[in-house]
Amino acid sequence: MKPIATLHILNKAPEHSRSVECMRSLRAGDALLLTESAVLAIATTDVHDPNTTVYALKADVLARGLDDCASETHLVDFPAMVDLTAQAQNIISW
Amino acid sequence: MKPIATLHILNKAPEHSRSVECMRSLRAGDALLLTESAVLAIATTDVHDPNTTVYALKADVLARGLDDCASETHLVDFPAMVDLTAQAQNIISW
Amino acid sequence: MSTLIVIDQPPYGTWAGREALDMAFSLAAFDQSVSLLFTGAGVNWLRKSQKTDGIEQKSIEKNLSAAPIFGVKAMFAEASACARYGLTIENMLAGVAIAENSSNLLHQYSHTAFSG
Amino acid sequence: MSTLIVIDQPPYGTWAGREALDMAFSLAAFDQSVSLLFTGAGVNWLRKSQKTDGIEQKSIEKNLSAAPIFGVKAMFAEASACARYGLTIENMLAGVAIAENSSNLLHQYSHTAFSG
Amino acid sequence: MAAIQLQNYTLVITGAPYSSQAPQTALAFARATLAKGHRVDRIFLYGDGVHLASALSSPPSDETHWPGEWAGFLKESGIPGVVCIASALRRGLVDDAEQKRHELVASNLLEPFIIAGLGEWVESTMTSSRIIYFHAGG
Amino acid sequence: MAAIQLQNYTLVITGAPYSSQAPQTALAFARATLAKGHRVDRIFLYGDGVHLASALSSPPSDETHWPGEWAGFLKESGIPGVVCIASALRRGLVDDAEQKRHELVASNLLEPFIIAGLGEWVESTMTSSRIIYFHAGG
Repeated sequence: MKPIATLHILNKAPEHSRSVECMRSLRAGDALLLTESAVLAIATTDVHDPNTTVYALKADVLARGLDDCASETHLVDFPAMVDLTAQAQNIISW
Repeated sequence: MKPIATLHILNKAPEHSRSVECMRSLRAGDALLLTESAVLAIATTDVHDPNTTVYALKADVLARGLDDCASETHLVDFPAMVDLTAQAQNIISW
Repeated sequence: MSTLIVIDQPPYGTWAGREALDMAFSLAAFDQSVSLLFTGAGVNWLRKSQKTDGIEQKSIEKNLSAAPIFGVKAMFAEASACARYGLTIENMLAGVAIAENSSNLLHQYSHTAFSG
Repeated sequence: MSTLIVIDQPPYGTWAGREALDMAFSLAAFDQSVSLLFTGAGVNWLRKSQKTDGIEQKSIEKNLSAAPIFGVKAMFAEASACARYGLTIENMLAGVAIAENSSNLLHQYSHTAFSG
Repeated sequence: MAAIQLQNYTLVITGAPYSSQAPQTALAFARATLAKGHRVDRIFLYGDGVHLASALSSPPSDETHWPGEWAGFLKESGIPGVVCIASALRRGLVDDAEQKRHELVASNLLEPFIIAGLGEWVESTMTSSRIIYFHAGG
Repeated sequence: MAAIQLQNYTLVITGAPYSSQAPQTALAFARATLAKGHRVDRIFLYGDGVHLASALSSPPSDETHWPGEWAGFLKESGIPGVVCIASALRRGLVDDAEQKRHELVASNLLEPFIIAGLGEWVESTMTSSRIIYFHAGG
């Protein structure tokens, strides 16, 4: 795993204003973890910042029928989510 | 009072995705009533559709310190809000 | 009175869509005219193969597929929201009509309701 | 640990901002380093002359003005949100610093929290 | 000013007190409706709105007690306050009958609110000339 | 794979069950945290999250009973589940002591949850190496 400066945990749909703020706050070296409704972002055509690694919670991706869209996203389970939070220097839960 | 085809009652801040949908749905002959957090729209520079009469609930405008911004908005109290709902053909509570 | 129930909230992350469906099915059970409109993130209720075991919630897919049987008159999905979320005829539940202009639709019903 | 409490929800329409302030004041009461950032619709908490009698809620204006006395280190308001809502030095509570780039700010604190 | 036809209203509240402003806006609206001579057929609490019917809400003494205010208004006016049973059971709002049925340690439904099904809302769509929804804002 | 330093976590839940997914996500995360050998100092319920501690929640039998699942996990693991008193009192969540103090008809706090002040959360900011928030989505 690459070191993570700030891990951004986002659980809101792309329409949500806090989701927009989160996307704006990403910096090189940060990582983005999509959970709950936020996994819908992988179905949109929104451009992802190539400097940020994007993870998505597998259970939430499956629940929304999005397994086919997840090619550029790293699917993680809860143990891997714990690893991300343990390893990140800072965490923001949006 | 002019006849109202559809009265749109909006209680969400301008950032909210449902607020955006509401604004898109306005038609000539409709009226828009801003309540609660939606009265913040009168402080923004967002352009208002000149075909729609905009009302705002006075108690909510005062609570947010916006009485000075309300020049193009008809401030209404609750009895006037009741009149609007009694008179409109249809009502959508966003 | 003909009712349009609007679902604009995403599936599973909130209960609003579920409770909107209950409203629609209740109207239908009492033989009242009711249709459903999915807009915004709400169109994601309509995607095929929702596998919800991992989040311990019941999939809503079966209920939606059964909506016509329960007497729901029509299900509409807003075109622009479908495009945004990559929803096409192929990956969407059957029986959904695409609404090019949801504003037109809103003005055709005497009663419009969101669940929350 | 230095904490940044972020308020992005509008005043009075939801309780989230109020409960975020309680978090900030609690940290300050225990002599912990805490600052407040107002962004999005949340900047409207900072407008002068909030007259809340008509909605039967307590005005938050006094509490915010007293924040430095209670030990809150700094209050920031995001510049673009202030511009959007027409907030200027004239119509804003005293003691608020304008943050040109709230993303920079977020990365300066070891702990960031929203209230909901 | 043109005469306004008298209407009969149903008010549906889906936003919770102390989380949204919905119960407050709805109460001021309900009072104005009666003052204007209209009729209110019923109040229907749905989704998170069911928390308005809690008998255990204890806000600080300098804040308005919204469940109490609403209960007082319903008693004075004789308007039925109906709580959706499906929303209520999930969220922990129960009357004595539901307490027994589900073998719970207590009941917490505030009088004069009553628990009933979505059928009451369906009836409103058939008989009320106006249905106004008070959702959570944000 | 590099070794990961063991952490001690506080989980703050602000989203209600049957309204948000927050309690479900938080529970799966809490279980994985322990499985990975980390410590969980406490669970803190704030805002609408306090409804997770309701003893009266009765979801349909084919839906997960989130308050029950959480209570079971807390009992097994011995992790304290703390409910913010200010959030709880406004929203109608009370233990026996608060019932007496406020002269209420019942109490409805689910064991082993306990009611305490924001000071518990402040303590977490001082002593836990990780604080993760589980908010309502949308």
